[in-house]
Amino acid sequence: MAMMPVSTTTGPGAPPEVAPAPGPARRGARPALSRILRAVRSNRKATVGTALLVIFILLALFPGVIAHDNPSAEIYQRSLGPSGAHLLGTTALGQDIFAQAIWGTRQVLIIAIGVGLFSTAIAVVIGVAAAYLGGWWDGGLSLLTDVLLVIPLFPLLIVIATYVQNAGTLVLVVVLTLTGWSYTARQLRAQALSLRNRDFLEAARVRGERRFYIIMVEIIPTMTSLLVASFLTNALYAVLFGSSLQFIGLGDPNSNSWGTMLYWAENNEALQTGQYLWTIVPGVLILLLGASFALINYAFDEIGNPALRPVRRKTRVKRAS
Amino acid sequence: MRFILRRLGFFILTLWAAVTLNFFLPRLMPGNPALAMLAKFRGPVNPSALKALEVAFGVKTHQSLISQYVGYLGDIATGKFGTSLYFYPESVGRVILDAIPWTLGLVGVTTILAFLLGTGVGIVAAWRRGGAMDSILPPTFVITSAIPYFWIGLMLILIFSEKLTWFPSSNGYDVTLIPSATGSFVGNVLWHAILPAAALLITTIGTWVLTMRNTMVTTLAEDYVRMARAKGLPGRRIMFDYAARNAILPNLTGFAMSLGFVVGGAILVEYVFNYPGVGYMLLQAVNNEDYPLMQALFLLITVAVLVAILMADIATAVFDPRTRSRG
Amino acid sequence: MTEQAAASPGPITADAAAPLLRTDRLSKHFKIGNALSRKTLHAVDEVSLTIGERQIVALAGESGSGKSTIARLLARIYTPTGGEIYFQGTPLSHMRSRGDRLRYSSDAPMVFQDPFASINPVFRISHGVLRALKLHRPELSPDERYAEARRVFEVVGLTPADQALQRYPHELSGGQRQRVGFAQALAMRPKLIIADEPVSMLDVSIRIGLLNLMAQLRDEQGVSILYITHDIASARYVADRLIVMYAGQIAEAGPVEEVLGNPRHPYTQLLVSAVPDPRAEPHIGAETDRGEPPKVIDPTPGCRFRWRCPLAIDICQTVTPELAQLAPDHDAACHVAQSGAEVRAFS
Amino acid sequence: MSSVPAEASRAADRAAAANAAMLEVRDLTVTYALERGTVTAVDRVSLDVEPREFVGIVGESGCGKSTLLFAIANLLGGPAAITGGSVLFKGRSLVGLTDSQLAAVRWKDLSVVMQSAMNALNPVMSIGAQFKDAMRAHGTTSRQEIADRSAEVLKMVGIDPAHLKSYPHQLSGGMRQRSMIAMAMLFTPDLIIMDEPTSALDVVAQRSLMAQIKDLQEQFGFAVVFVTHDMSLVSHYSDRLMVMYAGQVAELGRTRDVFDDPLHPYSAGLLEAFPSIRGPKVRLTGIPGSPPDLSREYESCRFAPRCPQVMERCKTTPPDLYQVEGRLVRCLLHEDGRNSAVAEGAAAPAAEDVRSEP
Repeated sequence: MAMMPVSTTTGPGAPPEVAPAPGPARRGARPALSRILRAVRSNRKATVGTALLVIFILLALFPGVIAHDNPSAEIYQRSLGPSGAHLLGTTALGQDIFAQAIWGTRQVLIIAIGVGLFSTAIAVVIGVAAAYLGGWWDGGLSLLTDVLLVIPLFPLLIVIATYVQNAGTLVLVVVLTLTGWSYTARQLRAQALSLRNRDFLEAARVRGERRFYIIMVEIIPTMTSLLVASFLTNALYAVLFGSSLQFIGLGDPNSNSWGTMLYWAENNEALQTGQYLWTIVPGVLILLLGASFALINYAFDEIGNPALRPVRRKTRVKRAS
Repeated sequence: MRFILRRLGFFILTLWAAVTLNFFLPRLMPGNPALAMLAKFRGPVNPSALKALEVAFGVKTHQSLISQYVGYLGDIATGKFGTSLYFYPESVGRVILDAIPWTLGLVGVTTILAFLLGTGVGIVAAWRRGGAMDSILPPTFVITSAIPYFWIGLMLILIFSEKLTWFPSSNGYDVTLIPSATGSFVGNVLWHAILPAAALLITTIGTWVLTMRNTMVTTLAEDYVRMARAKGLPGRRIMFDYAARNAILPNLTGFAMSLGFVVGGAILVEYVFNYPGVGYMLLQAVNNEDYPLMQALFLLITVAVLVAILMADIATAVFDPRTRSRG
Repeated sequence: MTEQAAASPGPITADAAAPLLRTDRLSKHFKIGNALSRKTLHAVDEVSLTIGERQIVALAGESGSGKSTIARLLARIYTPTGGEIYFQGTPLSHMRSRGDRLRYSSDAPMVFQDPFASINPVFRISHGVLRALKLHRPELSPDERYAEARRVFEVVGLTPADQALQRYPHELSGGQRQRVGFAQALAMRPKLIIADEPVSMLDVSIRIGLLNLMAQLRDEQGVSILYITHDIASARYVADRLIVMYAGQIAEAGPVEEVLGNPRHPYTQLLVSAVPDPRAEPHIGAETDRGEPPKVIDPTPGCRFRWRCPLAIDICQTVTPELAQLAPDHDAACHVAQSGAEVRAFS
Repeated sequence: MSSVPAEASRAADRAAAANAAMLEVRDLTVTYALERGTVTAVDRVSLDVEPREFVGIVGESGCGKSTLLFAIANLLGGPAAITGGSVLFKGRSLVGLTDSQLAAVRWKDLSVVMQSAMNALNPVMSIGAQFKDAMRAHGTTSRQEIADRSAEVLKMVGIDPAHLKSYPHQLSGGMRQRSMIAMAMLFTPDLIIMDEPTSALDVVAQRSLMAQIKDLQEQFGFAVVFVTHDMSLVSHYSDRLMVMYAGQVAELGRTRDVFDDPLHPYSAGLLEAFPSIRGPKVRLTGIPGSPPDLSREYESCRFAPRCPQVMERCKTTPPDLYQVEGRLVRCLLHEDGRNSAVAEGAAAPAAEDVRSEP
């Protein structure tokens, strides 16, 4: 136990006096969940981000509780301003903007979480396999990753979505996943590569463990924080690029989501005709959801690397005596 | 040098992968869109337009897939992109050439500006650790990095064009003007570029500030920075020669790598502002089912990104002696 | 890339009482550089050594001398480029089935250098021992495995074992983690523990404790230990035999007191003279050696120590010296020493 | 007068050199502000260094020895800060000065050699460029002068001046460390602070580097404060030795005295931890256990849990530094030594003559 308190002094600028405590060895330990919860509460960015995300998840699960109107029904008087009946007014097509905004949460969130999960899964498999198997495997898989990484994604998405036509939720998840995994795969490979020659893996190998066991049990659990980061990065990417595709009309125009709302707003010249809320509201929602992923991600960076945390000058004693 | 050659080899490979994607995507998609499109155009369109489409897809009727593919590669290598359907009978090459300067001007300049500005701000924020700047900037830029590119464009239009009417909301220049090399025309172009440039700047700068700040913070904890302090070097010198120079190296590659993302944003910004550049052109091609143009533009953007990455690689090799000797 | 040495010309001693482990002209070369300039790094070159039963053999040398590569060859992390390893007379290259490999890995487990990197931080420290038992002694029930884990923890001095098994690596000090390493090895009922610089990253005050543990394992459990180290004073403290390596080859080998008390190879003399000893008078002369061991890339014949050796003669430039016996059980690879001349290069 | 004869001769020596000690560290305390609370890494350490003196500081990892060094040189960063005490260098206080105020003293009078030259040399600048910017920062602008001096110091440490053009990664470990020492010699300072400069090297390279340092010191007369975890390394080189444990001074005295007759059980244990390469083989025990948690306050001796000579009182009474025959030792065994307990902060034997007067 005595090792612990001292070792953490190996912060920034701390003299390298303590036996080198490699990063991951210090992190990824015991009660991961309670540790994460404590970290979230102690970091303001994480708190804000998590609160936002929780709200969005609730909205996606129970939109009807708040918004009673049918979001796609074009039954109201057109282009109304905000009122008691229509909190945010109506569209030029006669839909309730508030209902559309609330009900639109679901698709965006499904896309974000789906892409986050699936691309992280692909990234883990490819990144870790490349790093651990090495040799030709590494050459081939890294090349694939790098090629996909430098091909400009959005134009590629446009090309693909054009051929697909009216991409619905599932198609968007698939397309965004297939194009988006490479960035985090690269990071995961780098991490796995740094683990690869760590003695505890050699120890497992010398012990006689099979490769599959080593990858699944010994490597992947030590990369938890990077997996979370990968999920968040990909979710943010999915929110932004998914909405963008819908905005330029490559999504399903009948779907209920923020990007589609913006598409119709732009088609009906909402800005030029004074229906500002039609454009502002979905944009703000995309921004907030994206920000919640980005904030949590950044907070995780800070938690993992204390050097990045904000410093308050006041607490530092400049001189005593 | 060897390092650069290896990178060059990688880029040729990547380019080949992009071309191949271009060729196979329309065939491998469910329902074979290539054939569907051809069928759709066979009736009403005149024969030469059909031929353009065939070139775009690499479809030479009744050939095997392999020989079609080889023929397609040959066409691309020799720069035969065919004829645009939307701007018929202009050739695809001609149409693209018109669009390139606009994008190069707008996106090229703003991207470099965003990198320099963002990196600079990041350096100073990290250097003044604990200052007001360092406590406000990170959360701010985390949030700006989540703004959808196109939406910030829309908001700028709303505020500065609709409400304040300071700037125009669309086009590269006033359509009543005839393009010329006069001062008034150039001024008009700049005036039109301000809002789109601002939109790009706002959405991209955050990433640079944050990455630079974070690598800089890590670098500042390095022994050689402490050593520089021990040597009694002036602060400015430590900040630039010791900390920033080392911190910027990994970011150069990162900068190049994320150009792919920036290009995506630029497309949307051009679209929102009807800016006559490559991105706007790409979306027009998409909306008008001008496949030859779309495919050529996709390749063009890929090449542009690759060239930029290669330049960043060269810069890394110049600034980092370790890369040079490793190469 | 592996040329297994079934046909290698080494002297094959076919006696029934084969040593516990023997290597015959064991070599490991690494390809470095790229397609345009292929080079070969000779990490280990034609090393023949033996380890007997109940013996601690210290393998000493500076960084880059190839000592850790030998550890990894013996632990089968690397495959040899040339030569053969015989374990109880059986060549390792003949062990191909998973069963054979598992048996060898439990006969000759390894303890690693870095106590902070050699235990997976995610699991309780019982993980490694229990896995080892599960793999190598499948006949044990989970309860028996746990009891066995408790037993080996007690043997290495991690007490109370019940509590110790529940700890996470970050809760232990470096010395305690290194004991966990030995416990894992011990759980496999090994005949030989390959210990790669097990104390070099520990604080000086606790190193001795680990060295004493190694001696205890030899005396009470009857295991042999290959103790790889750069610290010849600790080698003297704990080992029975000492092998000194230089630039991928064995410079000198023999009983530890004999080698250190009467070093025949100039390099061994240099090493001995360089060890700081507060109890002895310092001897810093003008001849103080400033060299560093070479990286052995595409070597040409000749003694690899010749550039730093004050006694080098003509033959040293052209002929690589072979290890030869100079006194009973005391070998050195030095032309000068083998010519019968008095070697006093550094003192 | 509490001085013993040896003390008197020392004082005479010193009177010849200078009146006050060159470096006077008094009650220096360094605290790390961590999220879980504060850790006092250096706790009221006092130390005087005379001109031309070689002082060794030994202790285990985490004992605060490196933190002490960086606090003296005012190079702490991040969460660490000096929270008490003073550092006087040639009569000037260094604590609380800004980097620009310190610039005049740094390198010209006081230079630093760090543990790992690989990390302490800027990887993207050639060795020569790093020499040059140190010289230019202190007013040497003539190219010729810079080139000549750089070549000169590099030759002093036995490196071909052609290596001025080399980058750090192109040099071997020993050469990097030597060029760091060459850099520290640029202005022939009065004091060079060294933080385990040999710990990354093999024994042979280590020995030759130590010999080199001693050689240069004799030639140029700078003082050295040398931190190491390896007590035997400094045994033949240092004039005085300070043993640190858990952020505090455990023992401070002439090196020979400490080696021949360690007073603190910890010093004795450290000495016993090194097997010898000569002489009879004896069974050693080392010091079982690990160092204490420094985020806690202690109402006991910090070494008590590991101490073979622990007494009941040790568990309730934190020991002071006691003076025993010109040595300082923090152990209750020596509480009623020949000299009464000295006040904290009067660590240097010289200063005590006056201040510890009852």
